[in-house]
Amino acid sequence: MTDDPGGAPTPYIPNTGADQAIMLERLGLERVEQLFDQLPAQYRDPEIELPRRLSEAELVGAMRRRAAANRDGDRPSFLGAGAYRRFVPAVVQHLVSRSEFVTSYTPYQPEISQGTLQAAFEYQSVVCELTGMDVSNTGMYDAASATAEACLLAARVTKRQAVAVLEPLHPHTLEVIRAYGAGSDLRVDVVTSAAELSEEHACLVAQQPDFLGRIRDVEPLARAAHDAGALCVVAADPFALGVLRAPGDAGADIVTGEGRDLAGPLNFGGPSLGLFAARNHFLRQMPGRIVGRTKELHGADGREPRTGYVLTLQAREQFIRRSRATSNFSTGQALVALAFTIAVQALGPVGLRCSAELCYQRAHHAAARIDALPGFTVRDTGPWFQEFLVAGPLPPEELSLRLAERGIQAGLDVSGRPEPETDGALLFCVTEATPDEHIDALVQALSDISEGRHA
Amino acid sequence: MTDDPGGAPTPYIPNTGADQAIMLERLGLERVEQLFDQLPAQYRDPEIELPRRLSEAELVGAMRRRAAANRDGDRPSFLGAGAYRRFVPAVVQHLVSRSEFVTSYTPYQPEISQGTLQAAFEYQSVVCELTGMDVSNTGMYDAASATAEACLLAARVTKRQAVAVLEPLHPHTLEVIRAYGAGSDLRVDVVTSAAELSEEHACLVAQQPDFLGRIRDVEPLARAAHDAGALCVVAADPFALGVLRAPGDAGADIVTGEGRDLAGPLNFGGPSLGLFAARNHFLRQMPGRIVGRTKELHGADGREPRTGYVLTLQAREQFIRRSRATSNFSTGQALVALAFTIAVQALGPVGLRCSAELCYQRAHHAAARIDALPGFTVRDTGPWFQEFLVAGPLPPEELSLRLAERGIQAGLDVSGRPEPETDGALLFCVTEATPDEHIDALVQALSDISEGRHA
Amino acid sequence: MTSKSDREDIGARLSFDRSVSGRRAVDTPEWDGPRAEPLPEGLTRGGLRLPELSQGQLVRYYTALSHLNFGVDSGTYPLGSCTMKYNPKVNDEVAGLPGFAGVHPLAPEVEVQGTLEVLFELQEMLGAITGLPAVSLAPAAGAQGELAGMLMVKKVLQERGEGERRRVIVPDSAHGTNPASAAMVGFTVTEIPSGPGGSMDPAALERELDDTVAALMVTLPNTLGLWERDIERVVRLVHDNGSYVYGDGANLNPLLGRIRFGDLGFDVVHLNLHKTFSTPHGGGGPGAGPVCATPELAAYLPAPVIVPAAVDDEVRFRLARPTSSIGRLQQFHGNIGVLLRAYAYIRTLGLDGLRATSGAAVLNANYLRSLLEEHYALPYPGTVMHEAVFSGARQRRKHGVRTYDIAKRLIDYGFHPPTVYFPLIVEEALMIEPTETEAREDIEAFAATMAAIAEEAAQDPDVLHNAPHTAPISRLDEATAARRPELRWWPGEQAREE
Amino acid sequence: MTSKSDREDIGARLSFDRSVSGRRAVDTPEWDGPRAEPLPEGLTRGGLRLPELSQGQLVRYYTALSHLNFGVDSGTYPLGSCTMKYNPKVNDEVAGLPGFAGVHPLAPEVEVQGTLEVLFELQEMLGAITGLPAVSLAPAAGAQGELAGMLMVKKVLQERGEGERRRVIVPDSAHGTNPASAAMVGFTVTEIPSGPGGSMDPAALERELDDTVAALMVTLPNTLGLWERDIERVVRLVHDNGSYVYGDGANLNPLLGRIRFGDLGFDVVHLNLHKTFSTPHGGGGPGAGPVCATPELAAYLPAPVIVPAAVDDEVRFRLARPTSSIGRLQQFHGNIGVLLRAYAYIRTLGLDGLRATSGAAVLNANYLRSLLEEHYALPYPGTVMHEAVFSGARQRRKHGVRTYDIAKRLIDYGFHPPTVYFPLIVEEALMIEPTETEAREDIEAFAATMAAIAEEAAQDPDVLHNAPHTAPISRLDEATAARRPELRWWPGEQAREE
Ligand SMILES: Cc1ncc(COP(=O)(O)O)c(C=O)c1O
Ligand SMILES: Cc1ncc(COP(=O)(O)O)c(C=O)c1O
Repeated sequence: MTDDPGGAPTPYIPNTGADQAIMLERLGLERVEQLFDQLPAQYRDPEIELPRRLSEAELVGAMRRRAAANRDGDRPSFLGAGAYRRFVPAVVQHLVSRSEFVTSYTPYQPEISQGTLQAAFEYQSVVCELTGMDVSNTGMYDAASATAEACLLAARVTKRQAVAVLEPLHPHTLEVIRAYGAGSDLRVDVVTSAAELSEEHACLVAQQPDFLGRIRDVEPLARAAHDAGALCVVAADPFALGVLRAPGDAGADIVTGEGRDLAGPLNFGGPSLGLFAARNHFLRQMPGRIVGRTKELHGADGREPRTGYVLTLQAREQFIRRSRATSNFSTGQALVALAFTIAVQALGPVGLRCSAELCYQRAHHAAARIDALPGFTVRDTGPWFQEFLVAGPLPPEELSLRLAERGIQAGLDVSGRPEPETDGALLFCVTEATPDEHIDALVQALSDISEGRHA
Repeated sequence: MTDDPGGAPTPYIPNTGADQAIMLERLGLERVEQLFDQLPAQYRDPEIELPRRLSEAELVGAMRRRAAANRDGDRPSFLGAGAYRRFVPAVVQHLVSRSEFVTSYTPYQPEISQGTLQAAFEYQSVVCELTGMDVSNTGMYDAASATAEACLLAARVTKRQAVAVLEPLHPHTLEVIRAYGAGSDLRVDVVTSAAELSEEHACLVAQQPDFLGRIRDVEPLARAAHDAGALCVVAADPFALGVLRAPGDAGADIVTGEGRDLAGPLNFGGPSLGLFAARNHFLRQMPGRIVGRTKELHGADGREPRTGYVLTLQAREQFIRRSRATSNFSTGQALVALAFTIAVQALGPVGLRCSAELCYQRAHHAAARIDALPGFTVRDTGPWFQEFLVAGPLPPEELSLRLAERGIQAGLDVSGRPEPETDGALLFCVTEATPDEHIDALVQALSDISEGRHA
Repeated sequence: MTSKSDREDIGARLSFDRSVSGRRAVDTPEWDGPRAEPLPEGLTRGGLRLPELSQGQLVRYYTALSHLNFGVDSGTYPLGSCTMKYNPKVNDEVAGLPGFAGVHPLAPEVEVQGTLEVLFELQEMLGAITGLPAVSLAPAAGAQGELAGMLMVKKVLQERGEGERRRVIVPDSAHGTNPASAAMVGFTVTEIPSGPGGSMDPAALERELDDTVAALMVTLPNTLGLWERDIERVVRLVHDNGSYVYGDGANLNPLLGRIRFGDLGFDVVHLNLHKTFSTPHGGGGPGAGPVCATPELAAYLPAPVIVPAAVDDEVRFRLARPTSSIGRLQQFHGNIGVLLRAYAYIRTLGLDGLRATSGAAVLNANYLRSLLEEHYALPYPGTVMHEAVFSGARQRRKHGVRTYDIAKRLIDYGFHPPTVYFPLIVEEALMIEPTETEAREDIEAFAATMAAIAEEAAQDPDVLHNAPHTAPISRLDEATAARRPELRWWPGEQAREE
Repeated sequence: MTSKSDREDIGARLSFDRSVSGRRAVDTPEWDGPRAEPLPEGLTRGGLRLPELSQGQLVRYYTALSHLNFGVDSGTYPLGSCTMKYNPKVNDEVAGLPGFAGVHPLAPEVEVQGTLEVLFELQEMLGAITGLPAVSLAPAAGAQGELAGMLMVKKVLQERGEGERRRVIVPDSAHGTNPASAAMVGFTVTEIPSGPGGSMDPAALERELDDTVAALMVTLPNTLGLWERDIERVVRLVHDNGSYVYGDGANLNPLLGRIRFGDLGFDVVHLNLHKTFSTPHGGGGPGAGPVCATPELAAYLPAPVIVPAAVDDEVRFRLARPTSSIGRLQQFHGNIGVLLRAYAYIRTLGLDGLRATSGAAVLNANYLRSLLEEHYALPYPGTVMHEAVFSGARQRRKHGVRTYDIAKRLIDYGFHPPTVYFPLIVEEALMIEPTETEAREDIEAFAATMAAIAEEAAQDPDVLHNAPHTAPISRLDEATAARRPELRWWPGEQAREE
C-alpha cells in the first residue's frame, strides 16, 4: 500500500491528493471535509468501530477461513424442501460472468441494453413455455414472495380479502404469504382440501410438487377455484415441469416458481429467483418488470427498421404510478434470471426432460433401496417426484444426528406436521445431481444404524 | 441424450442427420464414411479401446474425484525451487477469462485482433521495464526453454559452440539447455565461477536468485562474460525484480524468466510462461513472435490515421524463413502472458515492490524463527530473497517425511548437491503468499520433531 | 467483437428461431438402473418448445447479446440514484468460494457457521455504520427493505394500539418505491411538496401531522442529491407527533463514515447494499436491502436475524426469529451472495476507506456540478452530496431539444446517460451521479461532452433528435410496444396470429 | 459494448499513458513484523516504471481491448491448419478445479496422484488413438513436439552409430515449423516438390533417399487438406532406406477414430492438443504438443513420462525418465492445464464421438468446397479432408484483387478470414477449415459471402482493396512497423527520441 499521503485512498478510487487539490480549487475549497459542513456538526465523523482494513490477499485468506468453517457442500446431503442441488451446465457460469451483463443495470436505455433486454425476452418466453402461461414478468425475488404477490394480485382483481392456501405447502412460503398479506390486511386461510374454498377467497394457492414431494393433479384444483370465483395459483418447481403437466394446461391462472436451483449453486438459499407467469387477462395487474418486442422507429440508412426490445407496460410500475402501482418492485434478480434462461436453453427440450426423468428414476430407486432396509419404510401416498417420507427405527431427530455423525446430511425433519404420514418421518430428497456414491453411503449408513453398528 | 438417430452426434457438433443428408446429397454421396474411402481400407475404422463416453455431469464428477486425489493445495507448503505460490489479484482471472481473448488465435489479422496485439505490446513493455532490456518477444514456453533459446541465440551471434552455465542453477534448467543444445551440438560447460569462462563460450548463464535462493551480483558476471567475448544471460525471477536490480542495468545481454507464478495458480507447473528480453542489438536474432506499433495506412473518413499493432519482424520466423529461421516457435503462451501483464500492472510499481519486499521480510522472519529452534540451522551464505537452506537434527529425507505426516510439505531436498552448504539441507521457500498460520505450523512441527514429540 | 451484429437484425432471431430439431448443447446422463413405475398420464406434460442449439451456437448467441450491452466496466455510467460504481472483482471471487456457494439453506446451523459468522459480522458492521444496531439482512432489495420497514411500523403501531395511524407522509421528491411500499402495507400516502431549496419544508410537514400519521418516509440525502437541511427539526416534529421516521438509505454512499441515521433519530432505515456495498447490478439485480432499526424496533425485524449462541453452545451463531417479527419476506435467508460481497467490501475499506469513499463521491459530484453549471440549469444550486440534478428545461424551451434527446446523444459519445425525468419535481430532470470510482479526467470528459451537446442543441438540434447514431440499435418504438404488447416468442404460425 | 472505442484512438493510449502517479489497483499487505537487514544497495533496483491505474480503470482498459478481438465465440473462424473449433466450457471448468490448479510441480508423487492418474490415462488414450503407444505429454506446443521428435531421431541414429544421417526430407507443402525444427536439431532440410495431385511424389522422394537421410517429415492429412495417396508406399520407401517417418499430426482432427499413424507405419508423431482436443487458443497459446512413438523409440521420449508404479507401491503413478531420454524440454512437466482439457474432451466424446467429430469435420470441409468451387479456383480438385485450399489467382489476374483483399473483405461480413498465402505452393492461397462445430447454415452463409465477394471483385474491386470498412481499425502500415520497429512503450521524451 502506498504510504504517500497524496496517493489514492483506496484501489477503487482513482483520484489522488493531487487530483483532489485541483478539484477542490475549482470549488474554492481547501479540504474535502468542507463539503460536509452542512451536516449537523454534533454528529459529524462519529467514531465507528469497524475491524481493521484488509488488503486483497488478507481478505481472501479471511474469507477462505470462514468458507472452510462451513460443512463441505460436496459431502452427501439429502436435504431438499425447497432448495435442490441440480446439474447446471458449465456454459451458464461462463456466459453470465460476462461483465457487460454483470455490471449493467435495469435497461432504462434500450439502445445500449439490448443484451439484457433480449435475454429477458428469452426468459419470459422460456417461463411461459414451461408453465403453460401467456405472459411472464422478468422475474421476482423468490418463489415465496412471488407467490405472495400472486395472492395480492388475486385480491386486487377479485376484490376479495382472503386467500386459501392448500396444505402441504412449504411452511416458509406460508409465512411469506402471511407477512405480505398483513400489509393488505388479507386473511390467510390454511385449507387441506379445495372443497374448503368459498366466495370469500381471492385464490387457491397450491404447491407442485407439494411440500411433501407428491405430484398434484392441478386440474380439479383449478376447477374448484374457478367454481368459487377464485383464481388458481400454482407454485411449481420449474425443473419438475420438465416432465410434469404444465399448470397452465391444467387450468392455473398464475404460476410461480423458484429458479435458483437451475441457475447455479444453492448459496445458502440466495440469490434466488421468483418466476411469475399468468394468463394474458391479468397482464396489466402483474407486478414486476416486463419486456416487450418492438421495432426501430426509423430504419437507419434507409434499411428496414430492426427488431429491438424495451421495458414496457410501465404504467403499472411504482416509478410512474407510485402509490397506485401493482407493486413496489424495482431491483429484481436479473442476473439469476439470465442464468436460469441459459441453463434451461442449454438443457433444451430433450435435456430438461431427460434430467427430470433421471431425477425421478434416481430418487425412486434410492427410495426403493431404503424401503427394502429392515426397519425403514418409505411412506407411499401417491405419485411423487424427488422427495419422499422415510420413517425409521429411531425418532427422526436422532436418526438425523446419527447420519450427521457419519458425514451425511439427512432429509428435513417433518415429524411435527399435521399430516398423518409425516408422523416420525424425515423428508429425503434425491435429485439428478445426487451422486450414486452418496446414495450408497446413505443406504449403508441407514443399514448400519438399524443394525446398531457404530459410525 | 437424444436417442433420435437423426440428432446431432455430440453437443459440440450442430449438424443433425437431416443436415448431413442435405450436405451429402450435394456431394452425391450417401454416407459420411464414403468421404474416407481413399484411406487404405485395411486400416480403416480400427477398434480403439477408449473409456465409455461421459455426459457433462459425469465428467465433472470424475474430474472432481481425481482432483480430490491430489493433496489439498491449501495445506502448508514450503516448496519453491522454481515454482512459487504468489498473490495474484482477482482482476487477472476476471479479465483473462474474456472469451474474446481466450478463443482467438495468433493475431494474423490485425484489424480484428487489436486486443491481443495491444496487450502483447503492453507485455513487451512490462518485461522490458522489469528486466532493464530494450526489446522483448511476446513470451515463450517457460523460463528453462527460453534460457536454452538464449544459448542458441548466443551461439548464433558469437558463432561459438559452447556455453557456460553457472552453478547453482536449477538442475532442470540445465537439463533443458542440454537437450536443446544437443540439437545444435552445443557443448554445455557447468562452471562454478565466471573465471572459468573462455573464448570458446558463447555465453554465461546465471540464475537470479540462484537455485539455492541467493541474490547474485550480476555486474561482475556480465563484465567477465563480455571480457571473454561472450554474452551474459540471466534467468531471473520477475517477481524478485520488484526489489532487485534490473539485470539489464547490471550489464546482462539477455534476460529470461518464468512468468507463470504471477499469472495464476501453479497447475503442477504449467501452463508456464518464458520471458525473453534482450538488448536491441540482438533484435533480429530473437526467437518468437514480436509485436510492433504502427499506424493505419489511411485514416478512415479523413481522420488522422489511428495507432495499431501488428506482428512484425516476421522475416525471422519459421513460416517465412523455414529452415533458416531463428527458431521454430509458433504457438506460444499468449494467454499466460496476458495474465502476467495484467497481474504486474494491477500490482503496479508500488504494489510489486511492496509484495516483493513483503516476501523478503516474511521469508527472513520465518528463517530466523527456524534458526532459533534447537537443532536447526539456516545456512548463512549471503543475501537471499525467498529461499533458504535448513539443516536439522534429522537427515533431510526423514525430516520431509516427518513433516509430511504432519500435513506439511517440506522444502526441496538438495542434500546431494556439490555445494558444501547443501550438505544435509532442505531448501525452504516462504513467499508473500505463505499464510502466517502455515509458518506457525511449520515452526511448531519442527520444534516438535526436534523434541521427539509425535505427530 | 462481432462486427456483423452491426448490420444483422439480431433482435429478430431469438434462440427459438435459431433452433434446429435434434441439436443439443449438453449431454445429460442416462438412467441405467431399474425403472420406476411411470407417472399417470394426466400428470405428465406433452411437448416442450425450447430451442435446440449446439453448445457453440448457444455460446455465440449470448456472447453476441452481451456485446449489445453497456456496463460500468464499459465506461462512465452516471445513472443518478443508482450508484453505478466500479465493483471490486475480488468480492465476486470470495462470494463464490465453494465453501459458501455449496451450502443448503436448511442445513443444521452447526454446519454453516462460516456463513453465519459473516452474516452476523455484517449485521454488526451495518449497525455500526448506520447507528441503528438492530439489523435484518433478509430483504432482497431496497423495495423489499421498505416493505419490511413499513410492515414493522404497522405492526408496532398495532401493538401499541394505534392501528388507526394509517397515513404515511412522503416528500414529492421521493423515489417511486416509497409511496408504493407504503401503499402495499395499506397506508394512505400523503405527498408533501419540497421547499424552494429542495429540502423538505417543515411547515408543510407540520400541517399534515396529526394522530392518523404512522410515519414519515424520508430519503437522506434526498433524491435531489441534497442534504435535508432541517432534518433534525423534521425528526423532532415527527417523533413529537408519535410517528416514526423511516429513512430511505439507498443514498448512503455519500454519508459513509460521515454521519449516522441513528444519531439523527431515525427509527428504521433500509440500505441498498448493491448500490453502496459493491454488488455489480447484474442488469437489474440481485440486490439486498437490509433494514436497520433502533433497539425499540428490533423485535419486529423480518426473520431471520443472526444471533450469537449461548456461550456454552457448540455452535457460535444461530438463525433466530425476532419475538414480534413481521415474519419472513422470502422462503430462505436473503440474497446471501450479495451480503458476502458487502461484507468483503467493508472489510477491505475499513472506516478510513469508507470515509474516503464518501469524500470522493461527494467531491466528484460537486466538481461535475461546477463544470456543468454554466451549460445546464441547476434548479437547486449549491453544494450537493453524491449527485446533482440538472434541468434540460432551457434546452427544451430554446431549441426544442428534450432531456430524452440529450441522453440519447450521450450514447454516441460513449457514455451511459444519467437518470432522466426523475425526480418528478424537476422539469426535464437530468440526475447525474458520477460516484467515487470515476477519475477526474472521466468527469472532465463527461462534462466537456455535455457542454458540446448543449452547443449541438443550439446549432443542430436534429443531431440530438435522431440520436443515438452509433449504438447497436436506434430509437425504438416504445409506444407501439405498450399498445400492442408482444411479450414472448411464439412459434411461426402462432406469431402471425397474435 | 464501448461505442466510443469506434472513434477513439485507443491504440495511442497504453496503460502506461493512462497512468497517474499515486493511483493503484490493489492493496497489498503491509509487513508488520521485525524487519530483516536491508539488501546491499548494489543489488537493489532503482525506479520501476509501471502504470498506476485504479482497479476500475485497469478493468475498463482491458475490457475495451477485448472488444477489439474476434474469437471463435464471436463467429466463424475458418483459419486453415489451426482447427478453430468451439471448445467446450466444461473442460475449462474442470481443468481449473482447485485440486488440480493448486499443486506444486515438485510435490512428492504421493501427493499428486489425481493429476498423475489423468496424465497417465491421457497418455494411454493418445496412444490408442494414434496407434503409437509410447507417449510423452511434455512438449508445450506442436513445434516443441517436432523438436522432441527430431531430437529422438537424432539420438537413436547416434546410438545406432548412424550419426552421419543428417538430412531430413520435407515436402514443399509442409508447415514452416517442420523445416525449422529439423534445422534446430542440426539437420539439413531437403524440400521435395509435391506431385500434381497435391500428394507427395514417391519418385521425387526416392531420388533423395540415401544413407544421409535421417527422416522424412510428413503431414497427414497434408496442408492442402488432402490425404497422402501414396502414404503406404512412402513409408515403405523411407523405412527401406533405414530412415524414420516423422508425422506432423497437427491435422489429426479429420482422422479421429478413422485411421492410426501407428498402423500406417509412422515412427513418431506429434499432436496439437490445442487444435484437436479442445483448448481454446488463447490468442496464441498455451498449447500442448505430445509426441507419440513406436515402442522402439519409447526410450528416447522427452522426460517426464507417467508410468504405473509397482503393484505393491503405495503410489499408483510415478513420473519417470525414459532410459535414453532426450531429456527435458521444459523445467517441469508440460502445459498441464491443456492436458486436463484434452483428457476431459476425449472422455466426453468416447470413440463414437471422436468418429462423429472427424466425420462432421470432413463433411463440412467438402460441403464448403462444393459450394465454393464455382467461385474460386481449386488447384487440387476432389475430396478433401478437414480443409480445402483455394486460390485467388483468377481474381488476382482478372481483377487485380489479391487474396489479401478478399481476406480483409470477409471481416466486413463478420467472418474471420481463412489462412492466406499458405501452403506456399498454392498461388494466392486461401486455406479454409470450417471444423465440425460450424453448422450447415454457417457454412452456407460463409460460402454465400465468399461468392458475393467474388462478385464484388469483378464489379467494384476497390471495395476489397480498402477493406475492412467496419473493423475496429483499418489496414495498418506493416512495412513501416518492420522497417522502423517500435516495440515497447517509452516515457514521453524518450519516445520522441526513438
Ligand atoms: C432512492 C431509492 N430508494 C429506493 C430504491 C429501491 O431500491 P431497489 O431498486 O433495490 O428495490 C432506489 C433504487 O431503485 C432508490 O434509488
Ligand atoms: C500443420 C502444422 N504443423 C505444426 C504446427 C505447429 O504447432 P504449434 O503452433 O502448436 O507449435 C502447426 C500450427 O501452427 C500446423 O498447422
